[in-house]
Amino acid sequence: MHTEELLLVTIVAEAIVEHRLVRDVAAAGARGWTVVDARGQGSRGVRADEFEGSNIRLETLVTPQVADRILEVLARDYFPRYAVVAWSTAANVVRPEKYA
Amino acid sequence: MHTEELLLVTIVAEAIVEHRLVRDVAAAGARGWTVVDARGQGSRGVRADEFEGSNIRLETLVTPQVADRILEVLARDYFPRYAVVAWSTAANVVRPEKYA
Amino acid sequence: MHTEELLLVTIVAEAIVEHRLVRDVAAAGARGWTVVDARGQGSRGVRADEFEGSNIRLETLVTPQVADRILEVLARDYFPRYAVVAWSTAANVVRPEKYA
Amino acid sequence: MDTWSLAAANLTSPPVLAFLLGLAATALKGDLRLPEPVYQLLSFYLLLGIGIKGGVALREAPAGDVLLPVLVTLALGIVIPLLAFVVLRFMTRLGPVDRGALAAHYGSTSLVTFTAAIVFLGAAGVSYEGFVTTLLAVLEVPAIVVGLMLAGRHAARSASWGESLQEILTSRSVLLLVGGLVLGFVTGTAGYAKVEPFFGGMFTGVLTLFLLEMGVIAARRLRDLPQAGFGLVAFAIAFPVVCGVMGIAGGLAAGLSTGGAAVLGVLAASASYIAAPAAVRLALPEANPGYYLTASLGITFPFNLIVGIPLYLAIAQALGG
Amino acid sequence: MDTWSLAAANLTSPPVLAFLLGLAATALKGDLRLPEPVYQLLSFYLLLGIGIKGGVALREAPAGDVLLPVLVTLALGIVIPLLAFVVLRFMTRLGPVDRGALAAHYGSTSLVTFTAAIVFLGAAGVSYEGFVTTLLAVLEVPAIVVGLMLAGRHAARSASWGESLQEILTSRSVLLLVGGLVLGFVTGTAGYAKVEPFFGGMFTGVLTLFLLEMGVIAARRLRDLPQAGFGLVAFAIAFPVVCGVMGIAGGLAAGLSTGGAAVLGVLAASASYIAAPAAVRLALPEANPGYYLTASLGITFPFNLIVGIPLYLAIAQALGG
Amino acid sequence: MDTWSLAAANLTSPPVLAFLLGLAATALKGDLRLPEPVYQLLSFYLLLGIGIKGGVALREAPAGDVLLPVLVTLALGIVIPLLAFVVLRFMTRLGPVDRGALAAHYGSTSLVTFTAAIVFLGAAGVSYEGFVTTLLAVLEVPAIVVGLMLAGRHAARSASWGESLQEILTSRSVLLLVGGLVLGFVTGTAGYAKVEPFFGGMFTGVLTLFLLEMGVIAARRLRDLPQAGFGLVAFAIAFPVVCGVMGIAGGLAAGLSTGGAAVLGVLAASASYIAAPAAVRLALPEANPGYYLTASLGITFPFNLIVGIPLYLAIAQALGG
Ligand SMILES: Nc1ncnc2c1ncn2[C@@H]1O[C@H](COP(=O)(O)O)[C@@H](O)[C@H]1O
Ligand SMILES: Nc1ncnc2c1ncn2[C@@H]1O[C@H](COP(=O)(O)O)[C@@H](O)[C@H]1O
Ligand SMILES: Nc1ncnc2c1ncn2[C@@H]1O[C@H](COP(=O)(O)O)[C@@H](O)[C@H]1O
Ligand code: NA
Ligand code: NA
Ligand code: NA
Repeated sequence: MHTEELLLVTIVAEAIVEHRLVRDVAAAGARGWTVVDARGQGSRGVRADEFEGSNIRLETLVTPQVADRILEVLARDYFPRYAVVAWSTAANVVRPEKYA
Repeated sequence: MHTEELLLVTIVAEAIVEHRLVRDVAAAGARGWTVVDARGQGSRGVRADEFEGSNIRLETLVTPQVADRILEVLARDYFPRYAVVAWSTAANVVRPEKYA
Repeated sequence: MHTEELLLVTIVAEAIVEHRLVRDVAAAGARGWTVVDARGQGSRGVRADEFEGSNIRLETLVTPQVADRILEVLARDYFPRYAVVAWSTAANVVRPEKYA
Repeated sequence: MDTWSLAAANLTSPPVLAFLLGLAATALKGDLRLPEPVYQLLSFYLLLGIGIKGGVALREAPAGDVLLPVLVTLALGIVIPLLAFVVLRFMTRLGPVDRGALAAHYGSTSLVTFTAAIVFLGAAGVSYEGFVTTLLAVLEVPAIVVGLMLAGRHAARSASWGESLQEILTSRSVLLLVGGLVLGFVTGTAGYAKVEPFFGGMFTGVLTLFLLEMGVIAARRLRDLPQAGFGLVAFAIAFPVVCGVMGIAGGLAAGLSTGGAAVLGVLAASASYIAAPAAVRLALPEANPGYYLTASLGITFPFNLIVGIPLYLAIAQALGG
Repeated sequence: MDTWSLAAANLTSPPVLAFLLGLAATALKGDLRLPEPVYQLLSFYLLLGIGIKGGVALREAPAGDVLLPVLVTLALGIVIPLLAFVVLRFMTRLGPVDRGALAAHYGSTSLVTFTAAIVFLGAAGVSYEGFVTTLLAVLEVPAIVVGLMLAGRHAARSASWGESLQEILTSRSVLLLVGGLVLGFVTGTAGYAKVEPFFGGMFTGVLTLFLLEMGVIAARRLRDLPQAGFGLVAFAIAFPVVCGVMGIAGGLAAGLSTGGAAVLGVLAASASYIAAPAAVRLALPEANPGYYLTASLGITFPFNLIVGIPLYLAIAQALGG
Repeated sequence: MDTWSLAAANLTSPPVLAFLLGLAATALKGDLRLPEPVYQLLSFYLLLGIGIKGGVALREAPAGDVLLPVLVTLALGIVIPLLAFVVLRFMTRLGPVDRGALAAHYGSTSLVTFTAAIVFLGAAGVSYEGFVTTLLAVLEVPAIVVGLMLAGRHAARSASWGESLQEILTSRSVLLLVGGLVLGFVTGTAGYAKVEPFFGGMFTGVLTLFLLEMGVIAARRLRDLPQAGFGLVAFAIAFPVVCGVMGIAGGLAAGLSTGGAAVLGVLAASASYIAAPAAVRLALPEANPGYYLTASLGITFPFNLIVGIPLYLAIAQALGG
């Protein structure tokens, strides 16, 4: 099966920013994303909306260039303000044309 | 700690196919899997059951041969018909005998 | 964007051990973690609390040393007793100082 | 009450207003969607409750009164999808697979439309046979099978017929409806009395909450309207009215009261959006949900809820009275 | 009512029928499982509601009437697990760890069985002491401790005793039951009146929904039946009856009414499947859930629900009346 | 009833006791948190139900009686945040961003405090104008805008004003409350009767469940108390009383009854913890939730619930009677 390597960028963030995050990830060039409700703890701890209580975990398969743009947006607009963590891993995909 | 490298295949699919997908993944040789409820957006968009509304995210640790078989089944039976996305990453496991 | 490689350790376990697992992962040196509710099947099958029914999926970005300690704790205290599966993958992070 | 005051009473009832609120909130880009588990609880409650109440009523009904309406309903479940398949050929340019999918939806029926009709009749003081829920259960499945068969000759089938049929018959909505009917039948009036505050008293309130959600979902569906095309929109409004008249006439012929015939009209006119979409998506993945969901959920459902229900009662009163 | 009509009334009550519906649907491979959060809401509601009503009743009861039944219940909570541990030695080939786990389950008690009994007595018009909920709370914990101690001598303990005990005492079911008792006691009849439509009126309906889910879960458990073996199946049916008689006799001796003694019989006969499994899984991971869950949930629970409840009332009437 | 028996009746009502139970259980390290979807269902129900009942009442009220109270409420929504911003300058060392965030919270209002007050007045037999829900809706939004403006001059804004304002106006709580008001207004008494068992009868019970959850959340917030500092704690107790008096005086001046003025006092005194935190977190991420959530949710909310509600009624009776 022919596969190609892309990057899987995973972002964990407080739930309240979901809407904006999805918009910004799309604006950075991602063609799709998957979101899951999560909970967690990190160094920051305090969360605004104890009520929503939760985090979200977004992952998006993208090209390295898009991954870079996403991380830049995160570094500029999210890391200083919100409880957000992000990482990327290498992933092999079938149908690579779907993601670029 | 002795670890061995396997493949972690992740599949995001519309919720309605969960039952069949699990059956097919098992038939392809996977010895276990983990499913999480998810939501998302991709290039296709339209989902049959707005009601279930959601996707599922299935991941399974398998040998490269099983991974190949899973991707073949996906390419043949799922990609042309359903909203399904899949990727694989390298993963190190303890107790590799559990997965082969 | 400057990134550094760390390990992403993922643990799938029966829900009832969540509280203890989080405690032990933190004790092993993890600085944060993300948990998602999951379901699944493996070789063991039987689950004590059919009621909670579910598994959890915990992931934590850590240094290789912490990853080793976590896997040791799992091998000693969890694998023999509970339905637990774990794997690790390489992940690139921005702000590596957050995780060590 | 005359037709206009019936229509006004329907339009200002809490369930219908809640539906409009859901539509409006979504148009304003607000998010009033309840979480998935809550949605499932509400639909579980409605299905089981409708089933139980129907079963209790069925027990009181003489078997002779039930047989003919059941046969008429079965006939509707076979004729309506065939008719839809043919009519769509002329009204739209859709291929046989999409037409079969639509036939399955319009032949089957909608629990929530039925429920809203029941609540409406109750409020309007119109009596009807309690066993109409049995007709709902009878009408739900056959049309889906007919629709799949019509389309199936033209589609690469992804699952065996047996598998698809079993999935329909053991789907949650069929099991809860039929299970509730049996439960209600066995427990009878005395047993039901103990759960009446839950399944009876709260019913309209839960329906109100549920219809708010339906408004949100229908509003999202309407965004796909341009894709559907004019022919399909016309079909989604005109075809239910034709089916409604067929249902009413059949019901009166089978000996149902005016109210009962109106309910059978609603059943015939309403299009499925739970059982049929799931079955069609699995058995006919080539069919485009942008057609069948937009038509059944985005157009026919609101039409029936707001205009159709009082209209079918008025027609039943005109024909029957 | 004589015993047979009591049994028939129980069997055709909505909660029991819903349980059978859940069993049947699962046998037909249907999926009627409600989402986890809904399940938690329903059990939260039942636990808190039972607690509150018990607290309201406790306040009305003279302290003298309560003391002796509480002491008898405590005694049952210690004797029953010891007895189970010994009896299992003869009826099965299970080792001490599995026998300790089973002892914890059979010594403790089942909220839903208790609740079904309360609803049954209410429908049958049999009165009982309102403070029996206190006995439920008293019986829940001690047997788990005894069972863990019996097994613990033979098991590699994974958690300290203190940790396990704290987890039991602050478990959701204990907190809600005891918290509800206190809440009901403090608020009294006047305060309760305001929440009666919610915690009282809806109660049987919610129980019906919950038992449907229990049917689904029990059906899944029954798949493990072959693993359990004949001895364990026999134990899961015979032992509850013995405990039921002990509970009834003890209750009558402590001055309870016929109805109250029947309830204590049900409490003694029923096996835990919420508090005990969680505690046992954490403190005794070596014990096989295929034994303790299948026995308590797959066999004893349905047996008590369908046969046991009217049986214990008949025995109480025979002994007490 | 005199003040002390009112206070005692409040303290022993099921909702307040449930709040204390949630606090106590969390202090004992128990976990009584309901799953997120259930929490959302309960708040959805309370918001919509309050809105509907308010709308039904609004329809009955002469427009002239409503206008003046609405204007007074609007004035409170502008004056209170300004006052809070200034007072905090003297009572704490917080910077302008945190003070603006707190101003938004204390100027806005708390649905659950309002609801508990309504239930309390009902139980105490004190009548009030049904349209006070309109005042709740009026008071919710403006203060948030004022607070954000006060802070915004000092903060790096992360989102445009337009975006933030739109998010507030289409937030779930505003949409449900205003949507419910419209729904209730249109459907009127006759329409409401059909959903009364659901939105009326069950209301206090659902509120009880919800307050149990609030107790759990408030207990967690109290852990951040040390961070808040003495000045903020003093503010969180004293400022609501001042606002309460302002609300009562304004309400009486606007022609409200004693009960209605007490409710406006509660509205003025209570601090938002749903709408305001969400808006502030998005528009003012630099503000520390450890201050605004701990103050509004950990201190002011319990204070109002336990002490404030009967206190404001007593003040209203003293001033108005
Ligand atoms: N090392 C980590 N591994 C996995 N998830 C993390 C880690 N650190 C933080 N998180 C997640 O990111 C969220 C925000 O982290 P923080 O900003 O550090 O409070 C937490 O609630 C966790 O869900
Ligand atoms: N690039 C992507 N990265 C992550 N998830 C994706 C991506 N594209 C699609 N998905 C997921 O796959 C589902 C189906 O995608 P599609 O078939 O493109 O509509 C979406 O709802 C997403 O959850
Ligand atoms: N090969 C696998 N890939 C992914 N998840 C697995 C795998 N095997 C087991 N699991 C998960 O781990 C849980 C416990 O597995 P087990 O101990 O084998 O029953 C299962 O319920 C699955 O959620
Ligand atoms: Na139809
Ligand atoms: Na017992
Ligand atoms: Na205020």
